[in-house]
Amino acid sequence: MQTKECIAMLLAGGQGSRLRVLTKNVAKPAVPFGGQYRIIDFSLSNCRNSGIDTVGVLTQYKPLFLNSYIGIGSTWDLNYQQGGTTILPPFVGEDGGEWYKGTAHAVYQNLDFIEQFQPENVLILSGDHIYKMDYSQLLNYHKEKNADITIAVIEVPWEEAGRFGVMALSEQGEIVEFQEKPEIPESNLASMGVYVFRTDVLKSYLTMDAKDSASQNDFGKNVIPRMLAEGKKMFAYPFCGYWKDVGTIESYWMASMDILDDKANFNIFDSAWCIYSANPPQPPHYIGAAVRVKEALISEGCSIHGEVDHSVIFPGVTIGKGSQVKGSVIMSNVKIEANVKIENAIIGENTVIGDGSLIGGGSKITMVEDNQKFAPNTRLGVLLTIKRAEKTLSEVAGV
Amino acid sequence: MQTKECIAMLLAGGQGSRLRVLTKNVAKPAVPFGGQYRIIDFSLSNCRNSGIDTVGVLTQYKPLFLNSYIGIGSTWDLNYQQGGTTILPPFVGEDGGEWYKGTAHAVYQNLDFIEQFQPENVLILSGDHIYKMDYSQLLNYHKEKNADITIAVIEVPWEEAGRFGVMALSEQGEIVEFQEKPEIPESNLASMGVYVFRTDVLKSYLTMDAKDSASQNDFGKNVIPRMLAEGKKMFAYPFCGYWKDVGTIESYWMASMDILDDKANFNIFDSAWCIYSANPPQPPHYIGAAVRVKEALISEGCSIHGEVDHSVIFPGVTIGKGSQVKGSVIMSNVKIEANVKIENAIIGENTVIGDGSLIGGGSKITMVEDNQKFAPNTRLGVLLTIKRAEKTLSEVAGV
Amino acid sequence: MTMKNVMGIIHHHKNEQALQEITRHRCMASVPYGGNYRLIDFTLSNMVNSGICNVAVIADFNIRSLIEHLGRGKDWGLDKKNDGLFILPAASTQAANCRKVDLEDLFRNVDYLERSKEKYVVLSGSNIISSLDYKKVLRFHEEKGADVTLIYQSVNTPHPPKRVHSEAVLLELDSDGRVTELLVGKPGWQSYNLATDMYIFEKSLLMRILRECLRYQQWDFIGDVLCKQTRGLKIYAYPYEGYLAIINSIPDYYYYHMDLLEPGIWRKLFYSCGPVYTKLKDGPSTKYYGTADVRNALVANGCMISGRVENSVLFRGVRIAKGAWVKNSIIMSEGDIGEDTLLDGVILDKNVCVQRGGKLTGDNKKPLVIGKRLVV
Amino acid sequence: MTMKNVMGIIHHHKNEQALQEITRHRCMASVPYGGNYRLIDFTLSNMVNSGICNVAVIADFNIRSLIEHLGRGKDWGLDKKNDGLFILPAASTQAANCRKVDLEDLFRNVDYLERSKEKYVVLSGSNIISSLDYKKVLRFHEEKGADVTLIYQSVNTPHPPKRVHSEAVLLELDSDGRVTELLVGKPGWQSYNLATDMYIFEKSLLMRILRECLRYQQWDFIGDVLCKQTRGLKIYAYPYEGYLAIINSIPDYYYYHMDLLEPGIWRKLFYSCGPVYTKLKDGPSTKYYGTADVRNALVANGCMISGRVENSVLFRGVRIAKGAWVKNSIIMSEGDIGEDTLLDGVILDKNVCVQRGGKLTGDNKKPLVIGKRLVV
Repeated sequence: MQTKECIAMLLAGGQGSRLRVLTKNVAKPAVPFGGQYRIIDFSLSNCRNSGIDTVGVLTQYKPLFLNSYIGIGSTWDLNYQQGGTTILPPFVGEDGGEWYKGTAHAVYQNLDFIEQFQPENVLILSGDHIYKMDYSQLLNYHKEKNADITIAVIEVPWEEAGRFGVMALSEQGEIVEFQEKPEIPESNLASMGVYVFRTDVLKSYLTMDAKDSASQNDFGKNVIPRMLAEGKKMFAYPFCGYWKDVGTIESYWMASMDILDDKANFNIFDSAWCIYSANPPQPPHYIGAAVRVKEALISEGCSIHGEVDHSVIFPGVTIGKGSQVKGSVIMSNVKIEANVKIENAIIGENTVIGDGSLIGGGSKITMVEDNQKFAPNTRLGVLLTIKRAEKTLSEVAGV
Repeated sequence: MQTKECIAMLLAGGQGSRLRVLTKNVAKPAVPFGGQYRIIDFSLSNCRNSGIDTVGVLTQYKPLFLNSYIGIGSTWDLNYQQGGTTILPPFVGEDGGEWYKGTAHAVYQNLDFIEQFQPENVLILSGDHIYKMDYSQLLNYHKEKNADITIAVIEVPWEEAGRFGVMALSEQGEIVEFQEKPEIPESNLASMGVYVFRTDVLKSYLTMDAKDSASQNDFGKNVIPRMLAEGKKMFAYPFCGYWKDVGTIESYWMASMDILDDKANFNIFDSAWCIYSANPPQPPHYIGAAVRVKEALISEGCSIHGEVDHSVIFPGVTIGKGSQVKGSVIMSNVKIEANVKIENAIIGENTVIGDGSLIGGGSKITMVEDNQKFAPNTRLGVLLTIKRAEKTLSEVAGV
Repeated sequence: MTMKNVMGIIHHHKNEQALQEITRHRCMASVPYGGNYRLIDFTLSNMVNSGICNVAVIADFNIRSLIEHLGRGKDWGLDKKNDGLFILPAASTQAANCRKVDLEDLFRNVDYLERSKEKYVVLSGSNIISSLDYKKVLRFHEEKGADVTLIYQSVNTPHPPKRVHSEAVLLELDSDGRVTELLVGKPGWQSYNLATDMYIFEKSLLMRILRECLRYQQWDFIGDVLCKQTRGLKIYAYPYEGYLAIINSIPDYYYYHMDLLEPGIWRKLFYSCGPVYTKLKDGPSTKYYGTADVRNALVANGCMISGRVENSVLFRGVRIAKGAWVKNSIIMSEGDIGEDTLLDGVILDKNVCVQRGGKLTGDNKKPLVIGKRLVV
Repeated sequence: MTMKNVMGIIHHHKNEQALQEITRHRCMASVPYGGNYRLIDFTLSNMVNSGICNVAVIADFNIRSLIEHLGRGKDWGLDKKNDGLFILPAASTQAANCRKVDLEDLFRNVDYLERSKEKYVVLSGSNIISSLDYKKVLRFHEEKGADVTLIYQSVNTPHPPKRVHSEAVLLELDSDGRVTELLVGKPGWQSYNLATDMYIFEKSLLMRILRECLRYQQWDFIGDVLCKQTRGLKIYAYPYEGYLAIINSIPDYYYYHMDLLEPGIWRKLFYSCGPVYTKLKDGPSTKYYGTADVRNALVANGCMISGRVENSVLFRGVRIAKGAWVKNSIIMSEGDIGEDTLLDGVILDKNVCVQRGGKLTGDNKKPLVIGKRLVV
């Protein structure tokens, strides 16, 4: 087998429990997003568009859908005879089996997979983020700097910095300090969870980490701080595009509104950086005669007879006469009957909303589960508050 | 999604520890067999040839190779948009993860997968056996008898019956008694590990079994005896073709010799029941000018300059001048230099055997591991004895 | 399971000039239709949805776009090792142009027919839009003990039919559904039985017919076989009641696009009989900007709409700028409609660019067709 | 990574009668060769192994077996959504038959060329067996700053060359490797530089050349462009030293099969430059029965051998019965050689059956060719 310059390990095992009902049946990377996509489509499309041809996808939590969705990677042109896409679930070896305990442990368990390709570098990715990034530029930077590890970083608002791993840099871009989710952040340069490691460095640190019974086996909490303490050559690669960790219902909703907003700088229509996805075949959507649709994404198979404004409509959705959908995300095959009003809501797949119902409204996000059936004239309250202007988020209650 | 008449669940998680070095790096179903194949090719080809279009493959032990080998099942034409081939590794759900404890437990963990297709019947298969069987005939028999479960059975020599689940039948073919690996078998009708269940019966018994903390969660040991005790309608379907559980080095070797033997009734050249497999591209093999090859299977990419007799030669093997290979199985890319004598041996992949070496001999099987490098004039002893005539097997020692 | 015993053959449309500009660079089978599709997708999907696993497509000239579209049949689930999808050549003689169903094309591929193991053959034209379940046709065929079963639609309108096919095959049936007469011509009355160019018969019968054709060098399935042997063969007709469109001309093409704007027809065609498969394409959903005003339109994925659209069909990736007004039109993939333009009654082939301020008008009877990649 | 910037074009062989019976029903590109392969597999595999991801194959007549063989390019790793494998039509004029490299074929597909994003084009014939690494050729091309780089082999034998190509392109080079003269003809001396019908150049140059060809209606790349512009263009020649076979006739075809029985050549061709990909086929390994006696043979999978085979190439699924004696022969797939037969110096096309007791002989210079599916 040929040796590879760089292979990617994509962490897709996370439950994403803060997305609550959205991850009831599927892992977070499999959550639908943006009308046509699943969250993981963005990382996999980035791999394809960056010229990476070997990707290991580490799955663990409710992988059934994700495993069949990914298959051998042909959706993203990542099907190659040597390399390509390989799903890496937890497994049993001669000495029994181990679940993936943390991000670093998951990769550690698959060092055999990595060794097959003898890559010079390993790219560690997370399947949880919405962004378009050319990893080959990151890799070039890494090689230029002759670094042991290069971490992609992005500036975040200071008040959010505490949710991330943040770092301080030297003038040369070398990482001199690293804090994982600090209470009082000393920097707003956040790690995007995208790392390139020199393979030998990765192997030795993962092996050390696995032997350390005190470790939580996490890249951000354990491996990177240890490397810093031991004086490895660590660089930060600044990324300035759009990037969002859609870890909560609010950030999910915000990112959905962002793709409708030309000012948000996240263009899914750029044919030079196509986002690939797989969807069942559906006919073109139909827009009725007395309808107003604006600032919206409408997908295949929809049949729209009402008003849609500032909303993302997934495939196969029906919106009946006299209904109004505003500031909402309507997932696949939802059936909205006549004279329904939906505002600032996320409606899960296959749910049916009866005539004359009122869902959501106000400056809050209403989240409705998959496969529900609401009788006519249902009134559905508000469950999460969001004050977008202030960019602060607070939770109230679940459905 | 359309409902299916019957889907298959293929148990491919077994370590097969009695195959020792053959399963050092791969699960038993992935062990190479018969020149071109892996053991699992036989069950998967049976599925394809029987018209089954939905197969769940349950993996657990060292699945890396097996998972990429199976992919989405296109090798066996089992790639379908609805159904097709799905790999089912152990996974983590909302309440944590569980390894597959026994055959029944493995299927129980994947009831969600089965339910997607709402099949009337579920076929349970094992990925460990060498046989060609039309499951559609088994299914027809099962439906004709209106059975809760139908078990495929085969007559085995009485002295081997104790290794299997054996059963006694009524005149109508109903199972009236079942013994799992009995010390004193009362029947020589052995279960082939091939079952068709009515789906509702399967679900209820697996659910019961999972709740029973005393159970080993095994079909043969627990589920079938319980069904019999509770008076379910259980039939046996008699199979009269070739069938072999290649669970030991000796039975593996014997089955390899059987495919060379026209009298063994196992024809891999039958184009009406093709056994599918995937192999890397190789050129046709080359047979040198002063060579004698007989009673042998020779695969692509081989370069044969010595004598081959009663042997199975896998792809990419080189046999040097003056060498003799008899009664042996030589796996992929083995390099046998000049003037080597090999008799009654199994040589693992990529091993190199230096000039003038002597491997095996006598009425015993010598097993050589993958990736070894033997210096010229190595003498390699005998590790397992086999007296084929008497059909009794005894182990002596491992390498 | 019985459908495993049926193979499909999609024969090619002899008159490659039928759709003028639109068929100049592609064959009829690969003419874009309905926003997402090529004409052949409908027949091919019906076959696949009915359980047929072995389909041959006979193609002749301008085959490139068809090969690119079909590939090995992956998107139809036909990318199998033994069965699957086969693209076969037509007979090379040019004289055949007038035959509606040219058996010489089948004879050219007689080795493929011999090699195929199926008992039955479904034969269909490539220019038919329908959602037919061949399982039902096969059951009918077996129940009637027919030699040949034609699929027909009973046309019975109080007002004159919306589109009349000038070269139609019309049937007279007895009370059992057996064909007593086949006529080729223009239907002159409001109630008639329209044959659809879809047939089922046993392969052994086809082989016998091919041998006879060879002997007499008469290769027209309708004229030389069915019309002449109406008594000799047991020809039955299966009544198909779903949506039906047969595309033979630009007015047909235009008319049957406007038909899709009836929500009832849209639902009947796309959701009554399994999905219509086509070559999968990537791209985002369609974006409606603040100034968009779209009414009564069928819109494929990947469009970006800022202008006004009425009674129109937009294929993938069409861009409608602010101030543009598109009505009663069909715009194929990647059409780029500039600002302050007016389009009424036009058909734009793929990649047409209408520059700022452009005005293009045609009408129902004679829509204006603009060829591929033109800038106007 | 730089090879992502190179596209491949495999042009088609104009003389479809070159291999007589063997090319009657298939084009040169899909002629079976070497037990497992079609001729095109070698060039296509070299391209893929060099890292080229976008390959167009220009094909004309008898395209069916080629389409069946290539499909969407899956077995070559070319089944990708954007790039991958494209089968393109040749220019339809028949007058072109005499052009070795017909630029009109390329011009016919100028829209495909424009759409492709690659900077460089590798152009190759479809009848060349080699194991060439185009990465090295590209490096050479860039280092020399060449406009066009030809691939050539320096032939220098003490005894007369084994096979002489009557219509060869011969090169005169200066010390830097630049071509000073191109000659078309039969080499008359024992030491010469044989051009191979493989080229690399920038796409922008190709487009310029195509525009000029269009103006003057002169479309022969060698005669009208390279020969005339030997001074105007910087034409360099890259020395290829691996195994080379160019197949233009039945004697070539026979000769270069016998060549493969040299173990050194077998290893050089198949193992020096990445695997040779072909359409994957199922079937068991080859079985040698007790009475088999095989010496100096190349044998594909799935054969069943009970007889005697010497100095021969057996394709897939050939059956040699007891008492048969096959020597100096080429037997294509599914050949069935009955008991007590003798074959010497023959080429059997696919599925030929030689009945019990049959005797067929040809010779080195004029092997006997038996057409597909015949029973003799």
